[in-house]
Amino acid sequence: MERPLRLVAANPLDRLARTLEALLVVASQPLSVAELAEATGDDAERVETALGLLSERFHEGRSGIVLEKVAAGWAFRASRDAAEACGRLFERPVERGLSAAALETLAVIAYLGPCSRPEIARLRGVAADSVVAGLVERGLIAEAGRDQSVGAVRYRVTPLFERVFGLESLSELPRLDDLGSEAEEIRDRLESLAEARPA
Amino acid sequence: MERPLRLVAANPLDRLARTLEALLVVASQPLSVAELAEATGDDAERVETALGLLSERFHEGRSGIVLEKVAAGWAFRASRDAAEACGRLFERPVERGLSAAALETLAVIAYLGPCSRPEIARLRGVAADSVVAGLVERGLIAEAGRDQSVGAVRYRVTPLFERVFGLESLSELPRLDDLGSEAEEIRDRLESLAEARPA
Amino acid sequence: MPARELELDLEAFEGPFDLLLALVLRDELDLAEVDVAGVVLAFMERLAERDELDLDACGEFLVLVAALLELKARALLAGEAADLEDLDPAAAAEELAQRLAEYRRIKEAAAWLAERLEAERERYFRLGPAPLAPAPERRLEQQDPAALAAALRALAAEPPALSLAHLELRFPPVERFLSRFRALLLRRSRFDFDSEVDGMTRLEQAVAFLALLELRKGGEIELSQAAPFAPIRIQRNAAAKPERREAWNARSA
Repeated sequence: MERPLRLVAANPLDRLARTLEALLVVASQPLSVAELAEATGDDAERVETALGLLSERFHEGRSGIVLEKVAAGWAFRASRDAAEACGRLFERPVERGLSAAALETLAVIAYLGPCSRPEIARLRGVAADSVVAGLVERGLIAEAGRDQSVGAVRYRVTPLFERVFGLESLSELPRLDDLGSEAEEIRDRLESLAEARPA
Repeated sequence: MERPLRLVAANPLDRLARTLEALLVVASQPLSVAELAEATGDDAERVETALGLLSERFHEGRSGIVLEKVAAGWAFRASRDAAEACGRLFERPVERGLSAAALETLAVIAYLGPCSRPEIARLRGVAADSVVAGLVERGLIAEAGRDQSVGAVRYRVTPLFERVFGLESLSELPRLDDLGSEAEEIRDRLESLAEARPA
Repeated sequence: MPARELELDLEAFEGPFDLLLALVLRDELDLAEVDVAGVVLAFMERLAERDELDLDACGEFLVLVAALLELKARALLAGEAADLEDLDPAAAAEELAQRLAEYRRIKEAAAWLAERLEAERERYFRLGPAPLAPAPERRLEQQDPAALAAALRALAAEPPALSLAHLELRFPPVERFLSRFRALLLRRSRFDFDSEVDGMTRLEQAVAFLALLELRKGGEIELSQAAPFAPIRIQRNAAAKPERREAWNARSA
């Protein structure tokens, strides 16, 4: 058994297979034979042969990593044996709270009405892109058309937001009379503060 | 050779290793031993042993998929041999490198822990705003609450930072030499400067 | 155009004023070689090119030039709470040395990171979810709407932090000098700036000068100077009556 193993290691096809492994473990979407051939600088036929070798190695029942051919190309997935463990990995524990950045951003949108990222960034004094993206991903805010003047996408809070905060509607938000009775008044106040703050 | 292989396959540790493989190939960030233990329902010690087995198998030069310990967890990456092929298909997280200002800002945040833009500006002697925004956008730093006294947003480095720089944890950063002779040298220079100048 | 963008063409330095300050703070430029008077002249020349006096630009310039002078006097780089005026030269030198050493260390750390980044160039890993992985579901515990109100209230109450905070200067309010000069003008129709500010710190002198510009802008006084660096003469403008004006200080410039 030792001898053939060494031969395989020296075989350029095995080398190609290792490069393919590497590409597939970095990819965030399935890779086509054409893409793999281009990346490796090898021809499609040899790539197919190497993928055949890899399919043998990364095979259901034999390995936790399984090579799968789907419509868009080739990709690694977890073996079915590991389904239960994967389920536990992806089922995140219920989170207790939101980050300060997320809470501030939600508060701005909930109290002031639909806002664009530039507006949120100005009011908070920090870039809002990643926080907004995170809140969209969690379904707590959603797009609500575009700002009339600048054309930036605006965001509103979602029904999920209301459920999470136990509100029937936004009119049930705690009053902020000390800051202003109208959303406009609060917005003006935040804006003048934002201007005073060093950029 | 066939027999021992079958025995290994029947070994529960190998089974655990396969489950770990499966988890690692679908995870979107490094997984800690604790997370792996929880997902597999196995104990941490056995998980560590199985990870040891996998490290042997998924080793640079031996496999296109490499298992590495990084950012307080374990993760797969592509082997260095495949870097050229990867470069044709994927973007690096820090594709165009980082400016001197960005590296200094990262150094301040990585070494001093969460700090705000004014603090960074004080240490670097220049405003840090656009640099900080750029690093947030690249995902290398993230907001970490607000400063208690001034209310400025503070920033910390992210696990992506550790991963990009190949650090197991921030404690791997080299210890900066104590001021020692350098401070003295600067002081001497200042004093001679003062003497050279009239009043 | 803000004063910090003032283009300088000095013997030791060519470029915008704020870069000069940055280089000085980072010890990349020998302060002994910087001709502060040259900086002032460049600014005055630019002022002369304009018909109107840009008070904001003046304020900023004076603040920055005061910072430079303080630096040059080795009394700038004090700790957050230390009173600059109380620092003796030895303590100031110590402080400056500490601060420069601190910056050096940051530069070293940055250099280490740069090397590391270069060495890790060949490590590719997946960014984002795996192609065939299930989408993780994030669930959130019931939240208290009071937290939203508190977050907004905190944002609305946030005290404005100092700009130029890294220069760590304390600016006496211009208003103080405005009242002082107005009181003086009630008693005397003319006085000499230099003798009035004699004994003050450079910073106070700078802010006092700003107050003069403010009075001149309001037509309350006329300024004259026989030659560059000669004493500045202040003459009450007969047409104007001294009056109280809105408080204004260097920080709001």
